[in-house]
Amino acid sequence: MKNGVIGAIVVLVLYGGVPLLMRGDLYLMSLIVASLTIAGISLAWSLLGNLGGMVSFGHAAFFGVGSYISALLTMKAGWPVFPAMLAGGVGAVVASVAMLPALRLKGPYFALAILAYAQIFRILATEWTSMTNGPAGLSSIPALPKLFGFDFGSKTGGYLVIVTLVLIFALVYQRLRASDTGLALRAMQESEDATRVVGVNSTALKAGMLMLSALMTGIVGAFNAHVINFLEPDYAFNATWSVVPIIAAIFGGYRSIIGALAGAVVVYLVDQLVLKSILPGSHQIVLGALLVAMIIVSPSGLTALRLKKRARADAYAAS
Amino acid sequence: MSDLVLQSLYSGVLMGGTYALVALGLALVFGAMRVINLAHGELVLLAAYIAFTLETRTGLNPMFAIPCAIPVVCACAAIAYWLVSRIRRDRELNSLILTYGLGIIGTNAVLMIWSADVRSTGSAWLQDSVSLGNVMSMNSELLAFGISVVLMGALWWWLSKSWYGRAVRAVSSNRDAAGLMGINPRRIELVTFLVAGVLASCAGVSIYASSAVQPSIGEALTVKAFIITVLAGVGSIPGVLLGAMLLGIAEALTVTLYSSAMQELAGMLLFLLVLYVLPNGLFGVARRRG
Amino acid sequence: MLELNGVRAGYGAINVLWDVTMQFAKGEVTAIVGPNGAGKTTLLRAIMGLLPLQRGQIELAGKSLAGVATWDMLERGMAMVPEGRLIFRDMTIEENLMLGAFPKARRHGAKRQLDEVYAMFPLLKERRAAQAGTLSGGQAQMLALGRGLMSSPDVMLIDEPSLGLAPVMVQEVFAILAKLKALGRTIVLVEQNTRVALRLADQVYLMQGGKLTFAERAANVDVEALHDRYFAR
Amino acid sequence: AELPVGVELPLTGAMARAGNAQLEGIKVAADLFNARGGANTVKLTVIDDEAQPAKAVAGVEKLASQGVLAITGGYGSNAVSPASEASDKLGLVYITSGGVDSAMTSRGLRNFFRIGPASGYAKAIVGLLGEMKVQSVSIVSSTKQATSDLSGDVAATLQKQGIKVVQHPFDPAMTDFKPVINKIKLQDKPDAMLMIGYENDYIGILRAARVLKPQLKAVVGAWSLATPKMAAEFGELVDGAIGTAMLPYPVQFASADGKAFVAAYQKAYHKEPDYLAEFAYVQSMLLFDAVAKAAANNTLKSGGIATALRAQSFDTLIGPVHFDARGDNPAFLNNMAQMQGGKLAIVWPKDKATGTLKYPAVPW
Amino acid sequence: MPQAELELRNVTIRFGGLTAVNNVTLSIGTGDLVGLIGPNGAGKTTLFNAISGLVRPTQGEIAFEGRDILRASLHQRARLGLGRTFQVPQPMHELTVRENLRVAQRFGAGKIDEARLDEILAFVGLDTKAHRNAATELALTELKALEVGKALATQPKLLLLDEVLGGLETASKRRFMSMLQEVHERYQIGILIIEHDIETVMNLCRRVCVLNFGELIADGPPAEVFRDPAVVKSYTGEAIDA
Ligand SMILES: Nc1ncnc2c1ncn2[C@@H]1O[C@H](COP(=O)(O)OP(=O)(O)OP(=O)(O)O)[C@@H](O)[C@H]1O
Ligand SMILES: Nc1ncnc2c1ncn2[C@@H]1O[C@H](COP(=O)(O)OP(=O)(O)OP(=O)(O)O)[C@@H](O)[C@H]1O
Ligand SMILES: [Mg+2]
Ligand SMILES: [Mg+2]
Repeated sequence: MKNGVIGAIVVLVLYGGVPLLMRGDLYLMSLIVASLTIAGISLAWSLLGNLGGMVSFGHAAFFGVGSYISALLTMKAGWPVFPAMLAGGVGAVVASVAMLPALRLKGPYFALAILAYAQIFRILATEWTSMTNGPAGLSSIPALPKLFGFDFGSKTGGYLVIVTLVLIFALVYQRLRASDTGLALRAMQESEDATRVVGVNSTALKAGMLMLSALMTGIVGAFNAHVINFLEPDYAFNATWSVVPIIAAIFGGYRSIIGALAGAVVVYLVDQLVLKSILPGSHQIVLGALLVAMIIVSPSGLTALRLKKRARADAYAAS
Repeated sequence: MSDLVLQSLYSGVLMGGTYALVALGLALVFGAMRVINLAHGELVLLAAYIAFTLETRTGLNPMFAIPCAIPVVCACAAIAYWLVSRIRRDRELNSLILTYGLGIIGTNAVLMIWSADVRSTGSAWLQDSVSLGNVMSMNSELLAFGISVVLMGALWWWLSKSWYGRAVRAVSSNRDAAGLMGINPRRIELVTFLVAGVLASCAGVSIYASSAVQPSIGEALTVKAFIITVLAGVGSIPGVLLGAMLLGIAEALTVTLYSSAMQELAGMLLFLLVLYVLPNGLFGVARRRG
Repeated sequence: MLELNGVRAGYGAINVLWDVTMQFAKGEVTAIVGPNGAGKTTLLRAIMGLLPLQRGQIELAGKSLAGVATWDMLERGMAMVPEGRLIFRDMTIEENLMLGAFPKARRHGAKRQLDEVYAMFPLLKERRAAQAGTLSGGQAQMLALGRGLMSSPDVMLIDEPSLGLAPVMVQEVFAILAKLKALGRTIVLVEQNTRVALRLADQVYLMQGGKLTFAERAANVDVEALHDRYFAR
Repeated sequence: AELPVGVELPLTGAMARAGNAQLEGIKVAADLFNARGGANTVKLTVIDDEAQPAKAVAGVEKLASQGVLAITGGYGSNAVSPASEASDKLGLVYITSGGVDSAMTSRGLRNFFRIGPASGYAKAIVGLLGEMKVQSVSIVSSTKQATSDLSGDVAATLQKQGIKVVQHPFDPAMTDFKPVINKIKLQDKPDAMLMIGYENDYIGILRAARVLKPQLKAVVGAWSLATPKMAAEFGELVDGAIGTAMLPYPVQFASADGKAFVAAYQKAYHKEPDYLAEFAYVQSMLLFDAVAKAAANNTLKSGGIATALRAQSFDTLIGPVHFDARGDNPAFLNNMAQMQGGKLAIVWPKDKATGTLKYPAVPW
Repeated sequence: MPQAELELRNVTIRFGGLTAVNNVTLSIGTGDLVGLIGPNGAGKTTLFNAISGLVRPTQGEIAFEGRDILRASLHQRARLGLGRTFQVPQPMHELTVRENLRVAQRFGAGKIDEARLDEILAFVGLDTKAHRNAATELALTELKALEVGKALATQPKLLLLDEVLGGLETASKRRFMSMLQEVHERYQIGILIIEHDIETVMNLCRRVCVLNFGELIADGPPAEVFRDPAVVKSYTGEAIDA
């Protein structure tokens, strides 16, 4: 009940409050959209990491594939933007099928294998000039459309789309995590054989997680292409798409859904709005130091800080 | 075999030597602690810039910078270890993020101190070409290759034959049990980081002497080193050498026989291929199940 | 030799040992028995400094062990053969054994000691270059035991040495322990196989629910009576 | 009145060096403009795009929300392309020298202006090679956007002239160029080698060439090669190489405008200006004049700035600038300069030459 | 003679030059309770690994309920009704004791039956520790009990138990044995159990198979087997009378 009320308030604020408050400030709005884009990837990444036990360094692969497919479908095949975005997600899933052999790799081996795919895709996008226009990239990619008299291409429109996407992702993630499948996924990470001998088809589950994560990332990539209206291989497959969401997720606490979300928004906005204005030349150093401090002070992320304090208080009360 | 291919093989092997030198420190720490030090490339970079400063200030051959670079780089490595050792939970993942943060700090610190300009040695002798039959290389490359092989041999001996090296592997294999054997895991880990610092110093100076450095290459170096480490299999020194050579040769041959645009692609494909055929790397051992 | 005084220890919020006081005399074999979950393993871990003490102290030859790290215990002549298989799976069998003699003072005799261990467990010699991780359960147990012998410690804490061993091997292992006893070593033996343990032991401690509930010279203890005590409280 | 003008450049990140150099040029332009004592002065608002498209777009939007009248800057097409599109949507003039490729001006943007298209570089390189009468050229070019674009342009033109061309595109991550040079040496055997990349690429290529010593008559490069900095830091390695360069070194300007620029720059930064600063200076001066004109005509908000820019042709430090309907400056033509013993001599075109071409000449 | 539930024909397993299991032919009937003994390193665990799918035999055939299962993967074999425990306990990390059983039941048996879960928990004596973290908060014997619990939760037709009774005190051992007897009889679950304690084997099993150096050297009623000179020499060290 209480959760329901909080949920309703959050939704109301997200859909009503934020756009109304920020209506005039295009700059802030576009930062928020960019941070939510990161949040979307962050969620997809932590879903794979948290539930699938697979740490990926190459989510840029899905992001790039999704963005290119959607951009090309709208530009060359004349698809409407929203279906093309979905197709972008599906395209990322198809790309993830090529990665299935990597599922039997573990830990850093898996992480690097996915990174290798991101690089390979980037080079393919660079070299396949007839399709992707090579390094010159694609410009003037169609913006999000006007639908039902509402311009999704506006900043507020874009915001509403990405907020909706992120909320859907969070919901799917949450449902999955609470299920028995979620339990099995959690168990699989450290004890794969033990989980398999009780009948869990770990390969299929992992593949499922990889594909789901790819789908989410691909859709976000497609969204971004239609917001920035520009793509080139270096940009679409840039390591930032792999790294910043990880930082964000860890920062907020990648074991929790809120953590991945809040981490992205906080890291991005604080960096852009606060750090950059205080220390224009060296704000990245501060970001690095912040990361280091975070891992040492609260390795489970920002959102865990509060919980930990409470737990400690309980412990004192008990003794 | 045509001169073309021969030269390309030779270049590939020499390149592999440099790659191996960079990868060695990363592989050592990974083997000993299961920690991937994403700031390793920055340590290498730091050593390279120390060599640059020394060369421009004193005009000495940059190779002499190695003894100066070692204390500075090792001090940074020790700080990195101190931070890593304070991680309480989930060290494998958290150390990644922590060292990534250190890498960001490192890159930007180098950028602020030495600016974004491309730096490379001015020593003519280092850049001069030497020929070995029909194939040619720079003096500096041969030197770097020599250093790499010697260090690799020394490291291999240290890890597999010395008491200390055995302890390093023991800590990596089972930290609790190592304590019961009278091994102080923290000390071993610190020493590992310091040795990695020494290796990074040599690597940095060699790179400065044989090619060009820029603050942004730190990350690229880490990724290459990481790939070689994984190719090698956990903690295997011969694996590092073989993996680095394979990578160097594959890159060079791709350029020669196909196209230079595909060089990176070749490296990545080789990497995936090896991993899919040998999921534990070239020299990794499969574990008994059940 | 080794003395425990009011030791209280456990795992974070779960406390296991409740004020345990015990003495282990020099050159004697002391058997610690008790039902599962009584805290026997926890006791050995606490002695070795693997768990922090909440209360009480431990003394070795009159010197307090407070603040002594696990890895310094070996220098002081104390070694533990852990329960389960805390072996170095990624290293060869010989390397595993050599690590048993890691403390500086023990290194020079290591080669000779190695031959002795090989003589006790020929199987280990046969597989000396194999990865320890490929050993079977019982073989790993032998390796752990052999590794414990490598530093020829004055005080040996042994947790369930017979676990997973075939009957012939159990006899061998106890023969080895008897030999150690004859050499004047102090042995703390946690063993579920009470019958065999009692044959070797000089002193018996019974632990139940984290407490010491019965102490007696082994000669005066009857196995059946001891088993009956497990449930009488 | 004080007229606010926005500056959007990569001041940190991968492109930081170029971005900062351009910022210096822009600041000098503003100082000189304000010192003229006209009716209007300009006030700069600077924003760092970190060479990232999303941040470039956000930056433009931020500038717009702060009320700037136009934007100067932009470096690297991955930032320039989306940023100029965003700026166009907001109705702000965006003038740059940092995006060279041809597609950039065929997007139908009304408010986009660019002073130095790739064609100006291509023409200069082709012109020089033509004068050398080379029969065959091997092009080593980075697969980055601007470099591959230029390389394609040059190759097509040369081939049309019947010159044999072999292209060797390479990934920007490449560090060891010996296999490429070896191919050039043993397979292509060209008269000249053309390098199109960035500083670190040139160093790597020249290093490898020095080792393998291919039989060439000339080594030609594109931007960032013939600069005072390269001459100072890598003297011997680059000596004899030829690259595009607006300015000779030591800098000499005949025009008063040019002299004023160099003096102001040296005063502010205690070093010689490079071509990046010069481009930024030129584009910004054009913009400031146009803004002032629009302010005078009271057409600031009704497209007056763009109209003023399109209205006439200007004589600038980089030669004549005349914007066509698409905002491009097709008249742009770069110079070629040769490294000669630590100095830079303009050797092409003839009418701008400050020294004589040494040919054949290679750095090894 | 009842139809064989598990059939091994000429199974050989090699690791490099080491033959861990050598040409073993064996069949376990529906509802049998068979002991598998042998010296350390005889190949018992390896045989289990082959049956449950962790190790692929170098040669030979394995059939379960008449079907060839050599190609079936680990989880498929579990769902077919093969439950196993690990000699070195492998709890599912991150999960509590109860969640461990829950996953086993959900994926091995196909549906959740909370009552049955509680029953199993009590059965193996972990009801008071149901909410402990399985991987980090249990003693060794408790981990072994959990192994059995997990295997039971998958509703197996044949249970492969690898030294689950080792390290148990006498009373617990008796309780565990009667529990095994009970599941065996009540649910008609076949059991193949590896055990080193001869007394236990004699009490529990009506049939004993002996492996030595990978070879099956004896197969029959305990009384007979333990008198076999080959078994005495390699395994027990002294003759044992029933
Ligand atoms: N890591 C741990 N965290 C929390 N509780 C633990 C942990 N290890 C053991 N325990 C608990 O401590 C108690 C004592 O365990 P211990 O392993 O010392 O028993 P033991 O006497 O050695 O029994 P066994 O005969 O089973 O080996 C048990 O109830 C067990 O559940
Ligand atoms: N993956 C492997 N690689 C190499 N050797 C192996 C492997 N697995 C098992 N072995 C060897 O096969 C033999 C049989 O091992 P197994 O574990 O089956 O023995 P066991 O009969 O279960 O012994 P124990 O009673 O000690 O548990 C042993 O010598 C063991 O070292
Ligand atoms: Mg115990
Ligand atoms: Mg076994």
